[in-house]
Amino acid sequence: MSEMKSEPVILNLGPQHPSTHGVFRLRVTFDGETVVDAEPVMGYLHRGSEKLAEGRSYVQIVTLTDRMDYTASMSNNLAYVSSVEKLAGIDVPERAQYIRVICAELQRIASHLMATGFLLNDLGALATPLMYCFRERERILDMFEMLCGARITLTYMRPGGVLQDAPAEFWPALNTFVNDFPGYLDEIESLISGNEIVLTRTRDVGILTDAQAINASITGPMLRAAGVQWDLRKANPYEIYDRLDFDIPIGALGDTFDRYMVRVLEMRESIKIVEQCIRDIPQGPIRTGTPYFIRPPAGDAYASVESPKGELGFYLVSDGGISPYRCHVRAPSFINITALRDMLVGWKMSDLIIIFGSIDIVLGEVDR
Amino acid sequence: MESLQAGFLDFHSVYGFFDFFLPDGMDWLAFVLAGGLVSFIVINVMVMGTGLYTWFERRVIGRMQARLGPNRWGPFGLLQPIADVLKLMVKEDTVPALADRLVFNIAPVILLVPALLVIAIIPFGDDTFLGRLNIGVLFIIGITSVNTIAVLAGGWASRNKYAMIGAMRGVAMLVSYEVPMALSITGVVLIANSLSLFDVVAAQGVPFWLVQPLGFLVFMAAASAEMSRTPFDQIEAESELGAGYHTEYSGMKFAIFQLAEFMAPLVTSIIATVLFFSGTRGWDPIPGQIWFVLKVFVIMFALLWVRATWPRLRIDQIMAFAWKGLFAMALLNIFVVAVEVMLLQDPNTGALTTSDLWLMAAINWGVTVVTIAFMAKVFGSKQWERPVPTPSPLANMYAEAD
Amino acid sequence: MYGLGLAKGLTITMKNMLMPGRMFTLHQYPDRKIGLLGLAKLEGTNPITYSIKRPLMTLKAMVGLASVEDRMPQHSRFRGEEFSWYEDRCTGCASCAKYCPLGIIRIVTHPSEKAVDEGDKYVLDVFDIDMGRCMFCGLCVEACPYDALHMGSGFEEGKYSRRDLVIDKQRLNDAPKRPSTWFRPQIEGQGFDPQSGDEVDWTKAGRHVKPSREDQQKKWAKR
Amino acid sequence: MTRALQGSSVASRINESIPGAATDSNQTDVWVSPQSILEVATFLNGDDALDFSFLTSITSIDYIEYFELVYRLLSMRNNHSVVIKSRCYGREDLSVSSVTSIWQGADFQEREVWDLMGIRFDGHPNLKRILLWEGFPGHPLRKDYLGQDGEMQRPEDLDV
Repeated sequence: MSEMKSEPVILNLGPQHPSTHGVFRLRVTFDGETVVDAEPVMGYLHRGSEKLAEGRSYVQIVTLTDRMDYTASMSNNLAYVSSVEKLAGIDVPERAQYIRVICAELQRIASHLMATGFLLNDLGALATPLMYCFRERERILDMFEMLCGARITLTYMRPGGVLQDAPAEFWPALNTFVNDFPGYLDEIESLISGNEIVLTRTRDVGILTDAQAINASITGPMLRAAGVQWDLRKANPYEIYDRLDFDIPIGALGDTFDRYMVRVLEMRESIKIVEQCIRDIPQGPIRTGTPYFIRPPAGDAYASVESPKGELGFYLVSDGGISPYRCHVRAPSFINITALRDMLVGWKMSDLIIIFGSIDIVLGEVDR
Repeated sequence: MESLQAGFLDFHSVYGFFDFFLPDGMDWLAFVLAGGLVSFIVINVMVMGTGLYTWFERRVIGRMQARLGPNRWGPFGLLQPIADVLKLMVKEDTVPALADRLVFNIAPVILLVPALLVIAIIPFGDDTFLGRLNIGVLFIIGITSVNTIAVLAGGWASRNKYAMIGAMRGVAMLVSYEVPMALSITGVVLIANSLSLFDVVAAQGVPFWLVQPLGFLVFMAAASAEMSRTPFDQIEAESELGAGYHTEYSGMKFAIFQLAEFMAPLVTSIIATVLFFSGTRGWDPIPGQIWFVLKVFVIMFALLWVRATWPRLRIDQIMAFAWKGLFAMALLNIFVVAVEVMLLQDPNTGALTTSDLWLMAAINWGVTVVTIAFMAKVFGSKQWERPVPTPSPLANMYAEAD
Repeated sequence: MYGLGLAKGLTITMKNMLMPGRMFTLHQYPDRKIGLLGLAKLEGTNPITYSIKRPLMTLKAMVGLASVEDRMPQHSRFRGEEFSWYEDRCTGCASCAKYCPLGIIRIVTHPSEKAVDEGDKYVLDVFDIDMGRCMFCGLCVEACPYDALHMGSGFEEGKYSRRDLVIDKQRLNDAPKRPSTWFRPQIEGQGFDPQSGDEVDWTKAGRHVKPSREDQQKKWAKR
Repeated sequence: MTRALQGSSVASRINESIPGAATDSNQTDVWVSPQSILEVATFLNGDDALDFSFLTSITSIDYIEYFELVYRLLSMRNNHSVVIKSRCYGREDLSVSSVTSIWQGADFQEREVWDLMGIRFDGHPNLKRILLWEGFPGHPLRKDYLGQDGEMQRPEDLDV
């Protein structure tokens, strides 16, 4: 009805809104139900982590990284410590690398479960898929508790390895989880993937093409859903990923359903990786002797890992002191919302919610 | 007194009771007393029933979600609704500064009253609370449409954009779904050959959901839209609008909205039981009221089962579903039923025998299956197969140094 | 077939309702409602014997009012509140204060006049930990060279005032000594569980063996 | 494995196309003059062999006497990367050209650099503060930025 003239309505979605996944604000201009314009407003959770890092020693910064992407602390820890290791030239024992990979993949599963659950909650499924996802996530968090005594803010990795070896009861728990999880994932998938309402809502909604995704520096499941087969675990293998056998799932169209589906498939691949790690993990030390106050030589280093949200990189500049001269975080959540406006315009309000949900941002990482 | 023994308390017997004690010329007082007592009973039964229903829904959905549901207050958490009401009662009752106070205050009442009014005419036994209303079906269709006004009033008076959007969605949706709902009930009226709910129950030698399954499905879909529950809960859409049209409400007014909202499935189940599940009819020796409650229970369970499982549709998809899907199906149902009734009914009395109904059931099931398959074909015309993912040529992560 | 996915979803939720014993997402705390079967299992009998033995409890369980106390299950490495601190072992070196990312540990010492040769070089005057800002990263525990400071295992230390969250030396001393086994493999090796185990004496809780007087003399006095 | 291109070879490629743009290079990094950033970016994005279609990150470092902008570029098709750096001298009214027109991904990152480091990007479509609010005094990531004066309050000083 293009002849119908109506007055646009400006609506503030957030900072307190059930579906903004934190304190995020979208200034949206609606024409009826249709989005005409959208402007992301962020910074409500800005804590100045990069500035804080300039006043802390290299080990102390690990606690800051926990609080960036708080749904995937392990990946943040991993990205940060790899960067420090690159900067200071620290070797990591093999067993520590295996444990790191296990942790990172478990964290990926946990993060993707959360993303999937909340996406379905945004679709209006009254928390049932969310609860199923959280049920499985709980078990991963329990395993993290066995490793390091915390569930969310882990502070588990250190430059030169991991803090502590896994306790004896960790391995049986991990085995049970790895054996059970594909079954649970099947269950969650049969609740969601074939559901016609989900398909109607998500198919062809919020399409992001491959060229646009690359141009907007988008990484992670969003990029892969657009059909770009790019994963740092294969493209630039870190730790022991070059020894492992796994696939990089991609999507066909780059719509919201693809972004959901890529995450589900990635969880299955992660289970494969964890299985191989359990099989291959050697005995040995888990940490090289690094001093508490590391003094890397002057210079800079950038190391990135494939976090559940995308390419998470830490750029550290050292002046030879005990704390970095500059610490920059390439936060995937922050950069992934660059194309948000282009994806939203023209869709309905309900689509806005699910497109935004399918990007899977964490405000701790967006605002840092 | 006889009617009390026959099964239920109705207005006439209560009136007779008071009239017996009061002197002549005080009929008006007996009338007032009887009316007051009956409405007191209706309101209390419905509010208590709704409270129990909320407990039941939360427990069952909790189980379905691998949670426990309310379990702290009283045996199995049965006192939880009371705790909720107490909490809402002591909350501050806020009205937005720019709100239209009168409309804002009256909206919850407008939403609650129709649900209670419907109960007055439901045949729970041989008689209703209000007596035999010979246009019961019409009354139901008319009175349940009033909630559209309440939704609009609440949303508009709040001066809140979320509430306004919710209200606008609500009006569009509720008005649309009135049509398939009324049309699906028309099929019932055609077979029963009467607008009286008693005759509808009496005509159900075979429950009407067996006789006209298409009409039943349309009715259930339309009804769940009317009470704005998943997959049609666009009015509230808590992930989009916060709380939809009652975003700005708090305290007791919010409680009344919630009461009306949770009374809706109860009322819908009761109406569906009367119209499609043969009301109080059942097999002896179990009394009819028990059968009635059982049937209501089953329908309620089905509704909340759906609520716990499915996500929500988008507003334009909901509207399309109403006008392109349900409307067509309801019309087809009326057409088929009308032809069958015309051919099968007794020309003099207009009655249908049980064997006639079974014959109709057989035909209509065939029609239903064919129609739904056809609809699925039309609506699912976008084939669900997705293209095979092929890696984009813009990236090659295996590229090596040249 | 269109609509099949919807039906499949319904079966999943129904399955979860009928077989809820798999795993609940939530844990009831601090007490857990329990049915007759659970009670009997707890006692190690069958429900019939149990109901004859304890009819009142059976009745309560039947109407859903019986509950048993239950703790949150947590691993012994759980990093919790109420630090376990052993004054006998603390030298006042302030490593913990130095390593704390937030600087919430305050230590004031003065040189000891007596018993220097026994190792009592410094006397602690103040040892404050501001729990209101603590984030339980455990770096102080990791830093402690003498294993004097351990993470605690409590998790319900809510206070009404922020000032009450500053734990001083006295409170650290009085706190129950149930150290978390986080970064303390020697305690973990003993199979100690902070939830159910007894309090751990400072002599039992360390890798650091206190040197004997002779050793110390050998090491320091002849220098 | 992502191959880090030799800084010197990239620098010579840049200088072939835009004479005098690349001023210095080392093993992995190329320094270009701040005036030529947009031209260099256009060249690196458009060149078939280099094909830097993906901008990994933009950041900046305050070295007191100059600010260094760091552009981290990646070619997804050839799986190689390069780091372009640029030194901006001075502390007030710094500005370089925005590369948003070439890489959309620069949008928020340039805003972040402006917000926290105070380097303007000419030609940016919406250069506002992103993490802090409009009117925030100063740019916090600069080394000379002093936060709120006074020490952090301790709870015992608070009047709770």
